[in-house]
Amino acid sequence: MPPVSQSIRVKVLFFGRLKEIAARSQDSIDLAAESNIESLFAYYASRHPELQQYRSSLVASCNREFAPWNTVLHAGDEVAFLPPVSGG
Amino acid sequence: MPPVSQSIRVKVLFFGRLKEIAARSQDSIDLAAESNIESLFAYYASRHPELQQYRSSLVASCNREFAPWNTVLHAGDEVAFLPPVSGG
Amino acid sequence: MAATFTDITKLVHEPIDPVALAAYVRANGDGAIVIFDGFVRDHSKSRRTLYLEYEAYEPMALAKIEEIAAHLHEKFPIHRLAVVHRLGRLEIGETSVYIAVSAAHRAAAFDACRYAIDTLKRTVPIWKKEYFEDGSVWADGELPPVPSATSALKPAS
Amino acid sequence: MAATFTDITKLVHEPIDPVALAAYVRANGDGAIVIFDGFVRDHSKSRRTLYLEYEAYEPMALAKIEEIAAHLHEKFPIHRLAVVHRLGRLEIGETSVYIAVSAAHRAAAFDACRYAIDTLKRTVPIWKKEYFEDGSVWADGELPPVPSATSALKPAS
Repeated sequence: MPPVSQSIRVKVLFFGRLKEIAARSQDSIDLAAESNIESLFAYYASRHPELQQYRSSLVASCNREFAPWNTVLHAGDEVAFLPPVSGG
Repeated sequence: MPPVSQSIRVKVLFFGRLKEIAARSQDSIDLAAESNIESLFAYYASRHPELQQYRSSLVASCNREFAPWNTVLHAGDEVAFLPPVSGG
Repeated sequence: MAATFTDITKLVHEPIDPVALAAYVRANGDGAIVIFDGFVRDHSKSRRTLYLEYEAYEPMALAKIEEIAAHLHEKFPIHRLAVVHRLGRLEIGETSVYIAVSAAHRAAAFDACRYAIDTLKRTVPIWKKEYFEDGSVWADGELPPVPSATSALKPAS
Repeated sequence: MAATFTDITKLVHEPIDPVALAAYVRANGDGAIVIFDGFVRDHSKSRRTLYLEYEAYEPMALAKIEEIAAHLHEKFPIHRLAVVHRLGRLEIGETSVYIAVSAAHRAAAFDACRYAIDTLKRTVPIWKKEYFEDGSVWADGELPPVPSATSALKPAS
């Protein structure tokens, strides 16, 4: 396995109540290469513990497509955490 | 069985192509008591033979309700012969 | 089983005003309106249509439309209903039938609106004549269901 | 499999104009339009609603609406489609979502319109916050389906 050689920068968006809990609508963050969406969420949950309770009722997107939690991130990706949708 | 003692007068309406074939939209006719819708239609078919070919693709109404062909008529009834409906 | 006295059920001989009807069925307690707008196509079975003429057995047609409205309220949790059919000569693109249904939730509004137009086309005594460049024809239609002979026999008078 | 370039798919921050959208989807080759108009109810679970606020992940929401439109053309023989969702603050009675579908025949228009609103409510990243006299809540919603972990793993870069 090659050593982790560099960090990647991704853009992160929060919507609905997540935006209120994280007290921000977007962020830009440097992650270790090979980080995935799950570990990115864990980072924010460690800073805003209330987020953790919503983990099971969220979905994530990567580059504007719904994405599973184990999606590995790459530099420049745009990740969003999305509560249950209620448009209409 | 009591003898037929009197005639009854009914109103008859024609719609769609039936109106064109019968060359009238309505008629008033005296029938033997106990006449039914079938015999009323037979009377008009005898006068306008082209009507007969539509017999199987018609319905009748009596007093503005769909009615079976063997419905016995009474004085003052309003009978209509209705081609397949095509509203909408 | 809402009362139906607020419904609009009409046969008209002039153009239908969809904006007024949609506004009529809309109320602040609702959340959804479903509308069906049927209008005159410019062709029929590949022939170019010039215009249409609709005729009706008016009192019976109106009674049948009112029956549909009453039945919709029994069957679906809807609020208000407008069912209007136009008669006479209609030009291409003009609305022949307009149905608007309001409800608290969309499923009932969709179900009721569709049931209304399906039932209207099958049971309301209205007829359409299509005019083409080389003549006219009565449109194919559907034969309404009629109560069976036995059950509808009238008692002897 | 009609082209979708004539569809209207929009997120707007101002009132929706239903008359213009209904007129847009209407064409003389069609015979039917089905419309869904969703608007702000004056209550939610027995509480009196003051107003709503809608927010969206706008670029993704618009892409998802466009996906729905493209999918409708694949799935149903429809002609034109308008799907418009409003964002921001909406007062009671104002339209939040308007969907109009034209088709030669009504079944396709009904099926497509219903499929559109059902899919929109389940998959488009839009959120509604309800304001009451004594506070506000994010509305209950639906969790969109997400591709399974295995199939969506990206190849190593």
